Amino acid sequence: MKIIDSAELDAFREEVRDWLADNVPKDPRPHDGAAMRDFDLAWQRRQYDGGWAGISWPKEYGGRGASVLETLIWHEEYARANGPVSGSMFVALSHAGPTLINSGNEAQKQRYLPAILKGEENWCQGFSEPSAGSDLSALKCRAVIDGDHLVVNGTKIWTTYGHLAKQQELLVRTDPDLPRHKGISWVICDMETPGVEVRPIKAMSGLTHFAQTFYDDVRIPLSNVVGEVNGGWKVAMTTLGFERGTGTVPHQIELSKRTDDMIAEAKAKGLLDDATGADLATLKAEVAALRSLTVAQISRGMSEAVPGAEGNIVALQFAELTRRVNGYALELFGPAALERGGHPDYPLEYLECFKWGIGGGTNEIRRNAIGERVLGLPKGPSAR
Amino acid sequence: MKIIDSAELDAFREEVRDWLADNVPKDPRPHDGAAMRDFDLAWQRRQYDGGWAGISWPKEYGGRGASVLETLIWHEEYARANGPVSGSMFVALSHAGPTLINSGNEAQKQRYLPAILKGEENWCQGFSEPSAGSDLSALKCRAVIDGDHLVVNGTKIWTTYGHLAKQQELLVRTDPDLPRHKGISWVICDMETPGVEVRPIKAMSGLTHFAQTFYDDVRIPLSNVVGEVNGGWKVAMTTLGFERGTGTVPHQIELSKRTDDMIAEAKAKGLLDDATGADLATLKAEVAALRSLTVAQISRGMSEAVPGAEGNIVALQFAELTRRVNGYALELFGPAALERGGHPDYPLEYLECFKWGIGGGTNEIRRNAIGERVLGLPKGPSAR
Amino acid sequence: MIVNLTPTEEQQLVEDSIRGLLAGKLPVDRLRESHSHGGAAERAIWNDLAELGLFGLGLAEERGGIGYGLPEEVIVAKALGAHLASPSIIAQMIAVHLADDATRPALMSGEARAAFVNAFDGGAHLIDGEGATHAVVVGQGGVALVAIDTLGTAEPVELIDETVAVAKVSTSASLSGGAEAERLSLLLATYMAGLAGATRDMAVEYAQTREQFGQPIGAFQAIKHQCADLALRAAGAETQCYHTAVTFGRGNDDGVEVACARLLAGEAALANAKQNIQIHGGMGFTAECDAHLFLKRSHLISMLGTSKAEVRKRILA
Amino acid sequence: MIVNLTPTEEQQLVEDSIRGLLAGKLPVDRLRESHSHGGAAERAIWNDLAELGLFGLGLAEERGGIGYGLPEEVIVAKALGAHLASPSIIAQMIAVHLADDATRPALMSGEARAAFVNAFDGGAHLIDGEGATHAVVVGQGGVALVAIDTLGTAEPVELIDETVAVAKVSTSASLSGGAEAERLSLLLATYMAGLAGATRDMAVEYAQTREQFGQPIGAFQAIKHQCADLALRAAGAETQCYHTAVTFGRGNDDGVEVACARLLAGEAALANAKQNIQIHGGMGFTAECDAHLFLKRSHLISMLGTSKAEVRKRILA
Repeated sequence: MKIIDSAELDAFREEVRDWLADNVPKDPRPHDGAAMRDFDLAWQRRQYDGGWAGISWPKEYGGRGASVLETLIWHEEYARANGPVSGSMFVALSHAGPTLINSGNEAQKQRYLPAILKGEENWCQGFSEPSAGSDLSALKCRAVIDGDHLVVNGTKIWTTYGHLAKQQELLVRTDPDLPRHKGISWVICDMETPGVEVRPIKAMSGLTHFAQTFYDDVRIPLSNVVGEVNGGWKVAMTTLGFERGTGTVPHQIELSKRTDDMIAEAKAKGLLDDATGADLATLKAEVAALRSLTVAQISRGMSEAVPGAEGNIVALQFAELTRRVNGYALELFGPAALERGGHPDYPLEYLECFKWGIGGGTNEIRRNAIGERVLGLPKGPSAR
Repeated sequence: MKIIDSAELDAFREEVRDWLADNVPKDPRPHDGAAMRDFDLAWQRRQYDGGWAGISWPKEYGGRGASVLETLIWHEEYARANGPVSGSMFVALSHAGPTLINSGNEAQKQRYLPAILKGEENWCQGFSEPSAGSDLSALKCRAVIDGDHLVVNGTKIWTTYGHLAKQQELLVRTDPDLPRHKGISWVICDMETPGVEVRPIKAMSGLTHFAQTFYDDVRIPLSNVVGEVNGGWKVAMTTLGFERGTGTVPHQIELSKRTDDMIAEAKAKGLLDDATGADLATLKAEVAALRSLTVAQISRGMSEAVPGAEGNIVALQFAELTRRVNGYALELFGPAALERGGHPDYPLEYLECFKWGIGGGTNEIRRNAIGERVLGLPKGPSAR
Repeated sequence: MIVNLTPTEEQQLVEDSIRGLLAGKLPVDRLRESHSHGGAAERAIWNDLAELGLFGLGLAEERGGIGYGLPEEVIVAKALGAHLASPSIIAQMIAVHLADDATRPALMSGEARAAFVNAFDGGAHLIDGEGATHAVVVGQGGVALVAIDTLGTAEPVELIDETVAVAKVSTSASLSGGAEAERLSLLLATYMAGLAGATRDMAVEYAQTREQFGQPIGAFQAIKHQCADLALRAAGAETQCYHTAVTFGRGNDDGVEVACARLLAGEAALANAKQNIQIHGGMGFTAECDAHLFLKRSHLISMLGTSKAEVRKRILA
Repeated sequence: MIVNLTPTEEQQLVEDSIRGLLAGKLPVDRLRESHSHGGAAERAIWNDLAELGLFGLGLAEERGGIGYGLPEEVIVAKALGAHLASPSIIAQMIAVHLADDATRPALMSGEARAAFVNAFDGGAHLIDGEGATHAVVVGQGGVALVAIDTLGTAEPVELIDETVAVAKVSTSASLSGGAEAERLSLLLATYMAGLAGATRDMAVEYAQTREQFGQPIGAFQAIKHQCADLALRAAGAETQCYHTAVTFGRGNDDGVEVACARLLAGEAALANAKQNIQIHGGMGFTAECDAHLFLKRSHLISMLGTSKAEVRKRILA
């Protein structure tokens, strides 16, 4: 437990701050659609040109190769400078790219990694299926080897920005006779391949963030398989983030700002009494806890290569707290806060935040993981 | 949905009220020990002499034979008159007695029922075991038939007032080779039988409410078996309360009074601000919900003979709410409220109320029951 | 006073007929089509509602009403909530109580139409106002019935709930409390109890049918216990609304009872709506699933009229 | 400013030595025997604690202290909480910071002894005061160190926590806020984080070993998810205390950070203690199981000094 101070880090922070001050887009980021995707790609390109793309990616693959501390500084300054969310670039930068770096062959790395960093191609994830939900090992999307191709049939759902992505990291079942966790392959699927059909799904906020994808005899070259055929589960499970827990820093700082803004607005509007004060103080304390939990997770990341299951504690705290904070704004500011289109658009922020705790691991799955993997409790009577 | 008004009921209410006004003990009820038991027995005798014992028991077994509405009126007036809790008479009046009426033979009824109503004998329950907990069907306490006796060996735990009771309703395993729910017998055990040893267990409040009982070659006449040998599960499961949900009325009224007293005290002490007001208003609303849920349960009891699983909703609301109300008093009234021995003794009331939600069905078991028996959700993957 | 909360045969008939009508004409999934929004589907059956006697159900016969009471009105309000019916139906049910002798017949027959105006500090929202001749203005101070043309110019605005049509208006109506304001508050509470019950039912049905890890998800305690909590909240809200309706004017402190009903039902509607979304997982987050509609409506109605802070103050009054 | 919350090697040594001492001399189960109550077991090892350097751990070397800082002090405070150590040890740790040059050496050596006085509206409680020469008086206004003979006559009283010896006293000490008052508040918060962590560990161990329906109860989601919530609350409280200790005096708003720590840790200690009792079922309700001791201590410490209402006000200050 200590403060880390160094002239080098201070200098790095200053460099980051200066660059961001000059480069963070002034225009608001579009909420969804192709305009949003184009915005994200352009911003990625700008970071690339500035030498900041892939902040934590190894240098040999075009990244900045920043240390955990530098990455943390980057994310802190990025959030303070109101840098846009990575959005439709998120999967490419934080999941598909790192997976390729860990498990891809050299040809795959050369083909796909530069295109990510330059903002030429974004990615989406094809893991979940309608009948499998949280249970990845039950996936049914089928791929049969035909010569030097895989032929894919099936469907994937909850694919974030699937309708806006160029590439997809796709899990398919290549051998249905093997046990559930075997017989799965991790494949790169170009979303423009014939037979791929994407149906956008509107979220309850009115925005369209995700899609269902249908595969009808989609032919994918075998050379697009990452790792071994039937070895996809291992590839998926060993995907290491290079960010060591720092990736959640922007969300945490954003939520902290939002809470402080709400308190300031309550004061300004004369809405702060003992009752709202008690509620707001509790929220602010929980936000402080989220900050401290995040710092603790990053601290572990400084010494441990593999991120521990404790990350589920941070994620759970964030998912539940963001709903409480955004929900409280509606209650606090009364009927006027129910109006759409304001700044902030309280209903939009509120409705959007339900995705935390559902996508990428429900709160229930996270509580299972905390119980089993952090606390060492036994698995449940059935599947888990 | 209607108000039930009748001159007969009004007259009955007046009769109850008058009798209670003249007869409810003025002395405070001792908190535990033999003094408490003797108090409970004496009060039972007084009710018997007044013609009020066994308010809802059938007349043929010495009860008052009151209708559901009359029973409700009795409980309402009883609570308003600050009538003492039935305490060490509870099992005899609300469980063992009704079971004997339903499933006992004539000799058993004649032997045991009058002794209950006259306050001569109180009962305890010997169902739970250290290794079985909530899972009654896993009970191990063994009974072997030897001539015209059962010979019992084993142990029972969480026996409320086991150290103060004269008779025990005891579940024993008479045939270990039958499936778990079979092979169990329901037996009347005189607590003074040689080989019965009782170890009182102190609760966290400092009071001694329950005990563990050890059975070492305890010989019980076969004539003490209620129902069939090996038919005890059925006997235990078909125990019908005659009170049709009215038995919880005193608790509900008591909690309502306590909440109103707390609000009045907060006002008197100048502790009512927007924050405490918000908390207290929420508690008062939840108390109102408990009242309404209780009324709904009793309303069902007016037309349905078998109490439904909805009783678990009332019990769960009570168990969780009583902890909140009693816990809030400690917070509201500050360090002075941590002192023992006052009137009310806030810590004692608070610590005692944890028994709700643990004894007689944990909150977890009740949520299972609501899910499965009220809502029709499937049983869990394993046993439950 | 002994209260029996089991519906009488007559009450059961009232419930069956409103539920029958709503099941046929206002199924929740109508709201997936925007042409049913803004109370359009309700306007199409306005005459049916009038013929069923909804407008004047609890009004005394000597005032031209059906002569039932609050218990029958809350039965209807709960069904309306379960079907996400336009709040204007509740407005109309209240309007007949507020109207003078000259106006009342037209409201009862459905010829005149009411809609809610939510008057708050800094503005006012007219809800589903198309075709309305009258506004039931609600705010902290109580309620008032005014002619629609007393409102300032209407400027459309989208609220969190896109299935209602809202316009910013202005009003100088002077609101008053009393029994009719309490009646309104209780009907809104029961509407929200209806929302809470509907999300409980949705969640339970999904938990019974949706399978994961080879089991219906309702077999898992995490989901089962959430469903139990949904049931607990819905039952508490509903029984409190019913109990208040039955005992209204019979010696209880009606203001306190109504305020308790309002607080419980508002919390139950919101909490159940959120939990229902969570139980539906990814599906619950989509616009295709009806779960979000209940969340949005819960926010809308819980902010109609008396604020939560004011409700809590009344409970301790 | 970058914060690393992983203990340094030296901090790990501090933690290991205090934990080693407490495991040997102050196991929680000592409190099953009343002769260990009232700080008796602690008094028996007072010299060991002094030799370990506990009294003056965070005091600058130039003032005669060990020269560590708040991070090391909170490591100790957390261990003390986990062992339900007498609050007097915390009082002594604070007393050395408050004492003047003349008094300090005797407090550091353990020759002089401190105990807490909780001063509240309407009274004051001296806690585990036997043998104390000084009182650390805490209340809404802050803290003060006074000689024990400045307190009015002591009248024994039993509090909710029967494992501490309490006497009603009176005091006219004038309390002051500032850095030392914040330090005290943070140590008490961390003590409570220690309580919360200990009940998490107790619950998890029980859930791993206790079987029902043929499974360890921790395999059931109802219990597993409760344990996850225990872990979440304990981690939030602990990391906030640690973060506050590390950053103290480095430009954050220390008052706000300490208040957040205090609120989080108080809630975590209480909520975890209750849940731990629930997870232990019937056993948890008995005096024989240690679960109740944590509940009682949580109530005691959460009411020591600043009230919850005041803590919340400071968070928004």
